[in-house]
Order: sequence, then C-alpha cells, then structure tokens
Amino acid sequence: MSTIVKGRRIGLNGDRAVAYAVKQADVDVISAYPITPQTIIVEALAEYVNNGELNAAFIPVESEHTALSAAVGASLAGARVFTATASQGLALMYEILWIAAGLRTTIVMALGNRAFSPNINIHCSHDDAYAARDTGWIQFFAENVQEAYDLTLQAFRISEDKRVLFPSIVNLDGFILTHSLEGLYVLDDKDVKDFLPPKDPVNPIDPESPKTYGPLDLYDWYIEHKRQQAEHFNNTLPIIEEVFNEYYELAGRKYTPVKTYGMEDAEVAIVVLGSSAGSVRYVAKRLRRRGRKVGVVSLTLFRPLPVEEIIEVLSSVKVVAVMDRSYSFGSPGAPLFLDINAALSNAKERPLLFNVIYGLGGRDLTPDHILAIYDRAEDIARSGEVKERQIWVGVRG
Amino acid sequence: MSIRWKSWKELPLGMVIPEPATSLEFKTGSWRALKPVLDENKCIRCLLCWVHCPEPAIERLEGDRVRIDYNYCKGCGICANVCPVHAIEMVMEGGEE
Amino acid sequence: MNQIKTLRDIPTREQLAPGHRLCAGCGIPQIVRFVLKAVPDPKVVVNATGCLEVATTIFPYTSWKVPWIHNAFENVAATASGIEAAFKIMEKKRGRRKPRIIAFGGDGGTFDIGLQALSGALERGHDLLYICYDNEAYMNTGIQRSGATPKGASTTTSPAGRVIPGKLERKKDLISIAIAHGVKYAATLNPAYPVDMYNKIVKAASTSGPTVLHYFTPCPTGWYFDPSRSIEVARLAVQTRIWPLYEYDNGVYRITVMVKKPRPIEDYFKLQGRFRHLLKPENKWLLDEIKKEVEENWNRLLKLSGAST
Amino acid sequence: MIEVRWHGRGGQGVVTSSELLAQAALKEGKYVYHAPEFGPERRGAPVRAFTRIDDEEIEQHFGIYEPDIVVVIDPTLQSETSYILQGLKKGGVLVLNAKKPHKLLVEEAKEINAEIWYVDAYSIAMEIFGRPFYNTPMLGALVKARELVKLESIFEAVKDRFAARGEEIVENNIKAIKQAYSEVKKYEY
Repeated sequence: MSTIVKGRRIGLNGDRAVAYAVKQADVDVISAYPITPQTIIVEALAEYVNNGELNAAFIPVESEHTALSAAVGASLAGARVFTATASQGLALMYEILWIAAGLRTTIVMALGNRAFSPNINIHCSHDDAYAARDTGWIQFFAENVQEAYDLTLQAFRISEDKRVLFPSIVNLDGFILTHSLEGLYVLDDKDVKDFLPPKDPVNPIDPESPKTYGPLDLYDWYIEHKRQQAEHFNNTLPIIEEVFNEYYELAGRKYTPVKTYGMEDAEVAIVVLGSSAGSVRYVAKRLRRRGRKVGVVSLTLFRPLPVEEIIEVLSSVKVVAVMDRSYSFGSPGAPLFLDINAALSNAKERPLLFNVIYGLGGRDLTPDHILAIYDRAEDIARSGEVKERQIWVGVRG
Repeated sequence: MSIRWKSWKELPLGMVIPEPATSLEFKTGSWRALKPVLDENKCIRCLLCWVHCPEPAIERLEGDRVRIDYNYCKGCGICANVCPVHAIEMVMEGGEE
Repeated sequence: MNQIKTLRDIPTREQLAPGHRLCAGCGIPQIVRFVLKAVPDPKVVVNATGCLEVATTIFPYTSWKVPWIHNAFENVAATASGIEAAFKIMEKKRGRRKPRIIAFGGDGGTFDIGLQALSGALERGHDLLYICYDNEAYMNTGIQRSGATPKGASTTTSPAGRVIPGKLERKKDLISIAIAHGVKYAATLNPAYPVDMYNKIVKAASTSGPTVLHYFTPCPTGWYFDPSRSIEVARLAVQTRIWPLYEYDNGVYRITVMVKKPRPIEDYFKLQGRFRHLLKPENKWLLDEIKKEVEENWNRLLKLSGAST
Repeated sequence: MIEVRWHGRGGQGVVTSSELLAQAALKEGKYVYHAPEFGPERRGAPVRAFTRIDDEEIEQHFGIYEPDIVVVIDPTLQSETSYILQGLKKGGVLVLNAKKPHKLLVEEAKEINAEIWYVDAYSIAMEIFGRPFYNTPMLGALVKARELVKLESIFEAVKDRFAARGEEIVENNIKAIKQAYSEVKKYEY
C-alpha cells in the first residue's frame, strides 16, 4: 500500500479510527449496542454526538437485534446509517442481516471480529464475518487501522451508490486491530465531504409517494426477487473498484479487491484475511530474501468474492494454503477454503490446495506458524501430494 | 400498476411494491357464499355497517347512504348483524338475483 | 385532531384498500381503518409479522395507501424507533418533514417475541403510536397460545384436554407494562365501541412520546364463532367486564365504558368454541377462578380510576 | 525495530504509558503499533501492554515475544521474575519502578546480561500528584535508559492526552516525567 497521502497522520486504535471515519461521513443515525471488542466505536460516537461534534441521532438500543432493526428502518427512511457489532451480537442480528440486504438498505456496519461462544471468548475469530457471508452484505476486511478507516469511508460511498444499494460490513480483527493503536492518515473533513456527499436515497419512505416495503412474497415472485438481488449484488464488483480508484485519487491509497505480494513468480502461496495478512507478508518477505518463491494473497473484498482476480493470481501457483480463522463442522473445508476452491474449480490450471485452521479465539499467529505453513506448501509442491486437506496450527497437540 | 412482469429484470427494485392500494386488483368478492342485500327503504343511515365492515366493502355516500361493493365483500355478515333495523339481509350467493 | 361525538363525525376517506385477504369477519381492519382515519397525514405504518401483515401485503398486492414497512416479527417497535429517529434528525438537518409513526403488532409480536423491542422503544421515548391488535393467540400460524391468550382458552398449543382444560395461565397486563415504562397515554379499545375507540386514537396520536393502544380483535377463525357475530362477541367482552374499556392519561386512570351490571361471563364463553369446555361441570373450578380474576381486575380499575363500586 | 513490553496492574495506566510512547514516536514520523493485552482483568490484576516502534512500516500483527525493553510500572511485581523477564533479549533493558531492584530479579537479569534501570516513581508520584500515578514518570525513566523518542515528543503526547483535564494535570505529568528522567539510575552489578 502506498503511503503518499493527503491529510494528517494521527495515532488511533482501530475502533476509534472507524468512529472517526463515521463522524467524517456525517451519518444521520447510529443504532448500536455495546459488545466487546467494538464497544469503543459506539462510545466514541456517543461522545461525538453528545459533544455536538456530530449531528446525528444515536439510538441506544436494548439489543443487537434492535440495533439492526432500527438501522433498517432508518436507512429506508433515507438516512445515512451506521451500526457496529461483534460475534454474538452479529448472531443475534442474523435474521435482520438478510432483510437489510433484501430491502436494499445502505447500512454500514463495523464488525469487530470475535469468536462465537462457546466457550465465551472476546478475541478474534472470523466466525461472525463468515456467518454473514451469504446474507447479501458487501464485506471488506481491514488489514490494519489505516484500512479500517479508509474502508469505512469507502463503504458508505459504495453502499449508497445507486448502482449498488447494498449494506456493507467492514471487518476488523478483534483486539488485534480494534484495540491496537497505529499511525494512520486521516482526510480533511472537506475532502471527505467531496468524496461522500449527503445520501441521496432511492425509494425512501415518503408519505407523498406511499410504497410498501417488505411484503409477503410467496412462490409467485420470491425467486424472481432473489434472482434480481443476486444479479445486482454480483454487479457491484466493478463499481467497488471504481470507488477504490476514486479514493486513490483523493487519498493516495490504492485499494484492490485482491492484494498480492510476491505473486509474480510465487510457486506456493498463502491466502488469508484480515490482520494476519501483514504477519504472513512479514514472513514471506524474509523467505523471499532467501530465494524461496513464496507469495501472499489477501482479500480486501470478501463479498462479493473477486473470483476472476483470484483465478488470475492463483491458477498458475503450485500449492495454495488457505487460512481460515474459523471452523466449519462437518464440512470439507472452512469457508474461505471452500470459496477459493470453488473459485478455482473451472480454471484451466489450478493449484493443489490445503486448508489451515488458525488463530481461533485470539490464538496468536506467530512467525513460526507461518513458516511451517510455507514449509508444508513447498513439501507438497515437491511431492505433488496433499496428505492432509486440513491442518490446524498453533494448537496444543 | 402493471402487475404482470415477464422477468425478474422488470421487477421493481428491492422487495418493494412501488404503488399504493394495488390490492384493488384482487377481488375478494369471489370468497363470498352469503351475500348482503341492502333494503335502502329500511336504512336509517346510522353508518354502523360502514363502520364495522372489515374490507371495507361498504362505501359511505352522500347523506350517509351506503353502498355495498360486491367486488370485495366476503359475505361475513357483520353488516347484517349490526344493522339495528334489519335493513341488510344475507342471502345465498347466486340465489337471489 | 378532534374528538368525535357520533359515527357521523368519522372521516369518510379510507386509507386501507379492500382486496386484502384477512378472514371474513376479522376484527383487525377496523382498528387499521380507524387509526388511518384518526391520525392525520403525513404518516408511516410499521407492521410486525402477523395476520395483518401477511393478509394486506402479498406481493404485488398491497392494501395500504400510506408508506408501510414490514421488517420481521419481533422488531416492529425497533424498526419504528429507527424510522422515527431518522425522520427527526433529517427534519433537523435537511428539513424533511417528520411524519407520524404508527406501529402495529399482534399479540404474539407484542406480548411475547416483540416485548423486548417494545420495552426498549418505550424506554427510549420515541414519538410513536403503538397499537397491539390482540386476537389472543398466534392466529397467523394456526391458533397457538400466546402470553395474551386468556386463562381457560383452548388453542392448538393449550388444547382443552382431558387432564388440562386449556390455558391455565393468566393473560399479561399490557397496559400496566406500558405504564411502568412511563408512557403518558395508554388505553384499551374494542370495535363494538367505535366512538370510544376513535377518540382514544386521537388522544394517543396527539400525545408526544410513545403511546400504547391495546385493541380487542375478535377472531372468528381462532375463537370458533360465526363471522357475522364479531361485533357481538366484542361487545360481550366489554359487557362481561372481561375487556374493560379504560384509559391512562398523564397519570389518571379512567374507565371509559362503565359496566354497572355485568352480563354473565358464560354468555361470552358460550358463543366461542375456544371457551365452550369451561361450561362443563368438571371445569367449574376454572370458570370460577376466571370469574374471580375478572372481578378482581374490574375492582382494581375502579380503584385506580377513583370510581365507586 | 524496537519492541517494548509494559507490566503493571489493572488501573495503573499500563496501557496509557504504552500508548503515550507510541503517540510520541508517531510524532517523530515513526511507525508504531501499540497493543494492550486484554483478558477479563479488572483493577488490580497484572496486565501488560506492548509497543513496537520502527522507521519502516510495521506489517506484522503477532504478539511481542522477545522484547528489547521491559518496563515494570508496579513496584510489587518485581518478584515475579520469570513473568517479567520472559523472552527479554540478551542484553535487553529492564526499567523498574523501585527504590532498589529486587535481589532475585537482579540475579536473573544478570544471567541474560540485561541492563537494569530503576527509579522510585512511587515517591515522585506521591510528591507531585499526592496519588500513586506512577505510570507517566516511568516514561521519563524509559527515555533516559534508551532514547526511543525525544522527551519533548513525550511531553507533546502527554499534552494531547491530558489537555482536556486541565493544565495542571498536564504540567504535573511533565514535571513527574522530568523528575524520573533525572532520578533514574542504572544499576551496577
């Protein structure tokens, strides 16, 4: 990522960086319930509102279910809306995730990624992000605090684009990013205003033009509605890239759905989401200095999955390790592994793949773990044989 | 509203019915087994039938006269039941006219 | 917004179109029609999942002439909260006029699954009119018991069996729940008393902050009576003191339809299949219990309203 | 790259110190990562925080296992030697809030050839604040031991952080940092 930038450099933790972006986005309604590790976001926003720094309605709801339900109502009313949650909170919102997307709301949600219970844990897994993968929300993964800020701003712009009209989730790893402070460049308010003018809602609730939102929809038209939603959702990819480019022009930071390192000549690659991408790259850089042809692929955009780009960067590699910070019981792979596998399924050439389960509940992904994964990938490249489709790293065994 | 779209491509955006009162195209009068028949001569224009009709299929006209809209009347018989002067009689559908 | 004296004063304009698919004889449309008449434009209706929702909006048909939003079952008050908050801030920031926000929920969506969301909305003080249309069971899914099902009623999940004769638990007291949240206006409504009903809607809608109306909805399908007798059944509920009509207005309770000489409860029960088993001799104990509780409730309201017995 | 680990107890400002160090480094154009360690700890329980400072972009997000410097804010934690010295690099730096270093700690630190710096931050805090706010003075002691950032940058960070709470708080903190800076001593084995 380039660091040529406009704006000021300040130090914030991930949660505060998101809250700062939300303030600059001049949201109308914040509807949220406290849950670790995103609580700092809503605290910061409540502070902005109560200090008169942000002219917004802060709805201090009684549950996450209501947080998202109220957000749906507010978004349909025409407001720019933000919410934030994590883990169990996302699970409690679950049914409304589908509704928010189907009703084409433009809510932006920060998800402080955290493991599902049991056992209760407040640290990072991607269980919550994965739980939302099929619901029709655009999903971004931030690798660091800068990205959490940038992606939040871009998410509003993307969700509210009249060619998009889908809600967005900005994932940031619980504690690793939410509570950790890094330096980041923040834009001037004026630049944000230019990039993100007030929401111009499509089909808002309007007594002058009464519409019926969310009617019963039986076998007569339900499938046509889903077909339409699917088409529109899949069509968002070029628009997301367009907004990424505009943001690049504004901020000097270039986002791409797929981020790569060393993939020009990599023979083995790791595919990973979130804050671990940097850790993997850190190790990969050191290995490449020693002549090992390793690469890193991280997804800034998880939904819609940038399939063509994935094929482009991975099809000529010999072995790919797909890292999942979650587990899918009884499935032949965890969600990212399944996605990558499916994306490559009809590629003319395709690598051998294996799935790495790591980091559940905040277990640290150390350089040793990453090294071991690359070692294994290279072994497989040599032998041409995947003995274990799925391995766990960093687990006492 | 043209309710007959040919494809999902033509559907209104999102899960929205963009116009009000399209149920007027759905004639629930076909549900009726018993039919209320109003004797205007007996009617005292108390409006009770109009007030209580669930559809509403009873229109309030000038001078508080009422008219039954058989396109929508499901024949529940509430109007006949609440009428204090028995100006509405329920008859078998198809039998009377 | 004016109080009315006779039925003639009720506005003629309808904002609920026919062509909906509620059962013949259903009591729900009457509250909807009245609310739409009594609450001035601009207004927005938010609707919980339930009979009213499924029967008035079946894509591509809608009976609504005002903006109408359905989100899910348990979150009508939550959705309404968001709409209210959004319009309030947008009025401030961009001058978009805030409409009145009306929420409809059935008894399941209000007493049970939606109670938490309702509690939250009332506590936060959103400016909205909440109406529970209470047909005393989950009618939309086929007559299962709810927290609003009255003691003694037979439903598909509290059937009048050989050992247990229907529901043995009391109905929750929604108005007291609302009042406990500090709402300024709450009232019970009954379709057999249309002027009383209309005027209470007007009062609720003219009160700022959240207000709660609890409407008795006769349900011929779930209560097993002839649809033509809907209003008769509703009137009997009031006249037996089973459904007292009263209001709570800024701290003052008032019984709005005084029932000096109540009709026997049996008159109400024998009209409905759901209660008929209570008239069997072996269930007299339950009938007696119900009678006692109805009387206690009436006396409680008399006391609260300062009326003499 | 420099990695610092902070030790203290919940409520002592361990996280604040680590954050202030990161903010100060940031002011000098450096790259930083500051991470508090979070469990279910409440006031009084041992807690840690981590700071990474580098001239290059910091990409890695894994934990700090082999710190260059360990700062112990709480005077009573000194005896937890293995906890405090865990992973400290050979020849690393140990900065203690202590009237004098704990004997056992000295012995073990010597084994890894660690430098020990110590200051009675408790007394400084009691003298200046009248309360045991000894987290900020430890920044002064740290900067004396290793000039990771300029003292001025620390003062700037302190100003940003405490400005809203009044000038006196800012000034007292700066005073305490300065005092610790001048009073901290290197332990001679």
